[in-house]
Amino acid sequence: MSSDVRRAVPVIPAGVELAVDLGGLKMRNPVTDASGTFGCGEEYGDFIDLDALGALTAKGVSPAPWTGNAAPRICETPSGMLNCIGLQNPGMEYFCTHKLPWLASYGVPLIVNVVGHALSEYTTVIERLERETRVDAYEVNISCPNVDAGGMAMGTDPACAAAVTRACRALTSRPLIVKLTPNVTNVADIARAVEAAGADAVSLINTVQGMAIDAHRRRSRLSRPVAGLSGPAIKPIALRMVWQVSKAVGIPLLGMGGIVTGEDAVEFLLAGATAVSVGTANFMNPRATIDVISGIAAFCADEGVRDVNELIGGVQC
Amino acid sequence: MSSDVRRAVPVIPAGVELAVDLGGLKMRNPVTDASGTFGCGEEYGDFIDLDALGALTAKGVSPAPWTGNAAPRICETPSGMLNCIGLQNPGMEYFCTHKLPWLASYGVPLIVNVVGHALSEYTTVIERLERETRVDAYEVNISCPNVDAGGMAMGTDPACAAAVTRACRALTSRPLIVKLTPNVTNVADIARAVEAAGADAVSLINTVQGMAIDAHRRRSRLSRPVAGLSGPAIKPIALRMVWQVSKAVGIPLLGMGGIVTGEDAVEFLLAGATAVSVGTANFMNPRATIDVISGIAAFCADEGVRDVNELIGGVQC
Amino acid sequence: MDENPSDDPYVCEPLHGSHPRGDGTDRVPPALEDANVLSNEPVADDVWLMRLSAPRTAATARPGQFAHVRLSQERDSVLRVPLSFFAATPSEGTISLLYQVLGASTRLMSQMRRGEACDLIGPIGRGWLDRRAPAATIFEPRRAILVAGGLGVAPLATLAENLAATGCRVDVVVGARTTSRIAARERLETVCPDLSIATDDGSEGYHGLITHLVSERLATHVPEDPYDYCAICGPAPMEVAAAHLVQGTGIYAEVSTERLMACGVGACLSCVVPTTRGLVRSCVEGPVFSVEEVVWDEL
Amino acid sequence: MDENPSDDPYVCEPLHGSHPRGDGTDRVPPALEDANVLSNEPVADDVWLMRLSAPRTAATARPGQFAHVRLSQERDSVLRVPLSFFAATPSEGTISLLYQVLGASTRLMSQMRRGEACDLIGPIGRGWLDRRAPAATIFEPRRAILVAGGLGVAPLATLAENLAATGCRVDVVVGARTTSRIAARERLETVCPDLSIATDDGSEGYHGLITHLVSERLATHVPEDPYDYCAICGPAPMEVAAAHLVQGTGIYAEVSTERLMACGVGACLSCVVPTTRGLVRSCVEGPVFSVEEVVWDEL
Ligand SMILES: Cc1cc2nc3c(=O)[nH]c(=O)nc-3n(C[C@H](O)[C@H](O)[C@H](O)COP(=O)(O)OP(=O)(O)OC[C@H]3O[C@@H](n4cnc5c(N)ncnc54)[C@H](O)[C@@H]3O)c2cc1C
Ligand SMILES: Cc1cc2nc3c(=O)[nH]c(=O)nc-3n(C[C@H](O)[C@H](O)[C@H](O)COP(=O)(O)OP(=O)(O)OC[C@H]3O[C@@H](n4cnc5c(N)ncnc54)[C@H](O)[C@@H]3O)c2cc1C
Ligand SMILES: Cc1cc2nc3c(=O)[nH]c(=O)nc-3n(C[C@H](O)[C@H](O)[C@H](O)COP(=O)(O)O)c2cc1C
Ligand SMILES: Cc1cc2nc3c(=O)[nH]c(=O)nc-3n(C[C@H](O)[C@H](O)[C@H](O)COP(=O)(O)O)c2cc1C
Ligand code: FES
Ligand code: FES
Repeated sequence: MSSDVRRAVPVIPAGVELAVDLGGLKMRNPVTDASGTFGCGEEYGDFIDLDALGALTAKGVSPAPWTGNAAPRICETPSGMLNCIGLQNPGMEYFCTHKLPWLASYGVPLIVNVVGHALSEYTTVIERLERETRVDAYEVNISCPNVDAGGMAMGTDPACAAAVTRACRALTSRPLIVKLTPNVTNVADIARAVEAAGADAVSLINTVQGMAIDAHRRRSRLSRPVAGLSGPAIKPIALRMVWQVSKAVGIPLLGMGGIVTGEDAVEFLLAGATAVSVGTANFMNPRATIDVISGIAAFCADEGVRDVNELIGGVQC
Repeated sequence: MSSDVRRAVPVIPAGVELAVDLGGLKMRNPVTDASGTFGCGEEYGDFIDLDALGALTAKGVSPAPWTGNAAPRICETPSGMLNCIGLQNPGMEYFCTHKLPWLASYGVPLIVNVVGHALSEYTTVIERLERETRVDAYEVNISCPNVDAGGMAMGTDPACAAAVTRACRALTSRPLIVKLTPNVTNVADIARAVEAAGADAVSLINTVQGMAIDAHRRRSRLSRPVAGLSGPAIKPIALRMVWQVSKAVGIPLLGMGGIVTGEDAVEFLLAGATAVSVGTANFMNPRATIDVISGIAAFCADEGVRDVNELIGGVQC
Repeated sequence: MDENPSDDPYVCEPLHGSHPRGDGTDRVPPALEDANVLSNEPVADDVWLMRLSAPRTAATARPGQFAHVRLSQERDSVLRVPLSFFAATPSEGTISLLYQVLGASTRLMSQMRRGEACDLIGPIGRGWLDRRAPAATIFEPRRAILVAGGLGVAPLATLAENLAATGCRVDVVVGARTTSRIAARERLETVCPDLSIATDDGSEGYHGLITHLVSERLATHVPEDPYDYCAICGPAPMEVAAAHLVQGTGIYAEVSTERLMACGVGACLSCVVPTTRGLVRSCVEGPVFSVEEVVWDEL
Repeated sequence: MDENPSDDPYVCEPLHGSHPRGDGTDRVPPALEDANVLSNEPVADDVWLMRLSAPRTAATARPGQFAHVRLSQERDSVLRVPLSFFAATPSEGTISLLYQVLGASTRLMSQMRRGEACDLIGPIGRGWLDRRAPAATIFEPRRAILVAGGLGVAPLATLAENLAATGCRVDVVVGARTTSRIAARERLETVCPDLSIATDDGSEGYHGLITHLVSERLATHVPEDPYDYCAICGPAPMEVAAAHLVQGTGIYAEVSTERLMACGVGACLSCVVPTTRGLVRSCVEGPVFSVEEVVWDEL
């Protein structure tokens, strides 16, 4: 590390092939950032070479601006954190006019995370983004537990998840990734439903619903009672769901939840993910995405894996 | 601590009332052990005075002996652990003839955890235990994710959970606690179903389904792919579910999941639990149950809470 | 949709402008730097002072900015700790952090010994008087009042010295639980020999709230030589009260806001502060804001 | 249901009998003890030796038993580390642990310094030759072969000394990755000057598997003065192979099994070993088992 202000780039031993295909999205390596933890990359561009990522995933974009929740919005928990940011974002127009032009100077494939309170909001965003050439793929977030959408998240019901997927699918031929919530009885059911509705890939897991209480003040530690748990604490849950979904569907998976190191990422690949997202780890280490790429590459070199695709789904159970 | 071989007893400041009523079960304080982490107390009797507990919860009892799963059965995860013990137990006859007599020399109220692969197995165990006077209450475990019961656990379906509850209810007038699984979309629905079916209390949460992979050996770290996550990592999930269920039902709750300190326990009481169970923390500290009782008492003394019942459900959200 | 960022209520680009890729900007971008503990000792009750070798940060840090410190490389430690620069000595390549042992992170910090390593992101955010910097004329206060509640003294000490060095007269008002908790007293007294002190327990100075002293100062300050600058840092309730006192007086007043921060670099929106421009990120837009732009009712 | 515990395939009471409440038993119950690090240093490659002050455990520990050590009081550290007694000196109140730096826990352990505290549960389990103790006659081996693979030497060193002290002739076979990895050589050589050594890299002794040396020893041992006892400790595959060699020879052979352990006191059933009596708890029923009772196919 050292007091080095260079933008970090991964170390990839010669002869290791890292490129993967995530439902039509060509990635030079299997690593992207987890939506909402990385902005649109601007700030992390001070620490890493964004073009070294397999893809850049932007934070959630809604039709109109969303203010998000009041403070406090985060708190630390054992090996994890809770957040109730509430998908604060400036809306699709601002995204198209301010963020996309900034990204024009980078070549990294762009996945745009799409959020909405209703089916029509998702389609509004996708319709608008279809006019932009800088966008390479969509990640449809049907799972955010932080925003009241008049009840449970859409991603908790297979029919509802399928409806959103179908509506988005009709509007685009770009790779369509649907992001699943872990707060369900049977994640494989939801995955099958979105596969049947035309998704090219699924990403999982979004945050796990959790709560933190300040015993002395007898209040939630956050501005809302229920918030989203992320970080290493949830890695076992995420790995389990990736494995379950990989048995249930044929489309590729983008796995995430608590990934900090290259070895963590390899575990997700072995469980069945084609690519991985790094979220909370960016807060621990602003170069985490790059370190994960280097770590996967080093693992492959050490274990004699020539092509990272050999690892996908390779766990024996 | 020191090299003290005395059996630890809690420190309770004068004037602090700790007694609670858990659906008819009178507990001198709100603390019991979490089933499966404490045997029937025999081994922990070397470290603590078992009679100081609010209740003693025995490990799961089935009609016939269960062998459980192969090794490895546990592994550590960030701030938690996974287990796939698989409810190994010697069956109800052995329990009645060997464990209950040993417990006769203690006065602590006894909660027996009941497990089964089918409705009839639960009722078989309860019928047998009804003949034993040493038993004070039942905790019906409809939620164990480690044992294949021909599919998902009974606790994931409200109708099925209600059926088990109703069948057990018909056989006993002792306090009937139903233990819920967290691996569901809507835990409040399940809680309402078991309340309607006659449960006197619900306990939650059982372990969260998780997985751990050894990247180098490309295998699950445990003998089964899916195991149960427990410990501090899951505390935010457990607190959230206790809070959600406390809003949904009128019967008292036995809260658990990652409790290590008295302050953790107070958080559960504030979220709506009437009593708490200490599980994984026993492995960290064999006197954890006693330390939690002392910690709750110290909290009450410090905050001017005369009766611990004042804390129950006291969180402001 | 209005496309002017400063009119957009929900996202505010740094006033310095967003930084185009790769080339020069008007800000010093934060960097990740390995740091080594040079010394770490208690200076007042449970207040500690840590000196670290971190040359790049030391060379670029300005008063009111902060470092985002990772104390442990273990994966159970998820959040960094934001700490203001108490001092930065570019010639020696060192920074100093003044901190109070409050919870797990600061307890761990107090256990670190000389020679141990950590890493930090720095320098981050806008410091004192940074907000006016891009304007055509540079604002140089002539008479300032600094209000430090508890550890609020950390980011103010260097500001006091820097102001004094430009010939500004600096009054400092300090509030603390008790006299033994007052940290950095010598540094403040060099600039302002006549510290105003309030203690909660009356062990020194005024027995009561610091805001009482502030209102006294504001009421009695000489009209022909009025305060033109006020800097406030302390616990949130104190900041609210002090801001209330100074608002409408015509004094240019700034406040350093304390927020829980995840990324510390502007990416996660965990640290937002309600301002007249909407909810803006305290880490990169702050931590110093003008008192006028904060919407105090929503804080 | 059969009510005889030793016939019950799923739960086995300790052979010493379950301990009635409060009154005396034939076992020393484990206790929680605060321990202090007296020294901690590398002794061979990444093998370290830690000496701890822990008087109660030191006074009661027997060879083959172990301590369940909590290295950190932080809540992210959920599992204790089981470590065999490498030595116990009741007169000084100290125990020694010989350990290999493998993962997070042992790495943390190697960073502990003199004066630091930890706590441990000890002594736990049945050591060498404990299984025959309740029998009417006490078994005293006359000629023993001890088989130590890697860190398997830890629980065997004291056993070797104790056997030698009773007049038993002790042969020791040691396997290691490389010569610099062989720990505790001096202690072993005092008892058995003619150590049999196998190294994976051929840097000393036989170039290959330790089991080759074991079968050689067994094949050539003098019929009129045969081995009557064998103690095995090492990596699982080595234990399986060694057990295979010794089974059916009439030698009473014991093995120390390594299992992942949560509670370490018999409550959680995480550590079970397949035996002819069913799956039994290694922590309290073992870690030492007779080779005959382990069901090696299921291990
Ligand atoms: C820009 C900035 C500069 C700061 N500079 C200093 C400084 O120079 N010296 C210093 O001692 N502290 C400073 N702080 C506060 C410091 O970051 C927290 O006190 C510290 O993180 C507490 O960590 P902990 O784990 O020890 O305590 P925790 O257990 O995390 O918290 C203890 C208590 O403090 C509250 N708290 C923790 N962090 C913050 C925070 N960031 N904002 C508001 N409340 C918080 C918690 O809610 C809790 O009530 C600064 C904070 C910010 C945002
Ligand atoms: C009764 C008993 C006595 C022991 N005595 C010693 C001793 O004297 N010296 C010594 O160095 N080690 C001993 N061990 C093993 C020691 O407990 C583990 O090596 C240690 O816990 C590893 O912890 P870690 O966090 O450093 O490594 P981890 O990261 O937890 O593990 C590193 C590797 O070792 C394996 N492993 C970890 N713990 C165990 C275990 N308990 N059994 C089998 N495999 C394991 C893991 O699966 C992993 O592959 C003993 C184990 C038992 C059960
Ligand atoms: C602060 C924060 C903000 C997040 N915002 C979003 C978001 O806008 N859209 C989304 O789909 N997921 C969001 N997530 C979820 C992450 O993308 C990711 O699914 C989750 O955090 C698990 O990964 P991790 O453990 O690596 O963080 C957010 C997570 C965090 C911590
Ligand atoms: C090793 C182990 C065994 C368990 N066995 C049982 C069991 O037999 N019956 C049951 O209802 N729950 C069982 N549980 C779940 C616990 O009772 C408890 O619900 C869960 O561990 C969460 O609490 P904790 O985080 O405090 O451990 C077991 C948990 C562990 C860790
Ligand atoms: S801390 Fe992440 S945006 Fe400020
Ligand atoms: S480790 Fe718990 S029973 Fe052996």
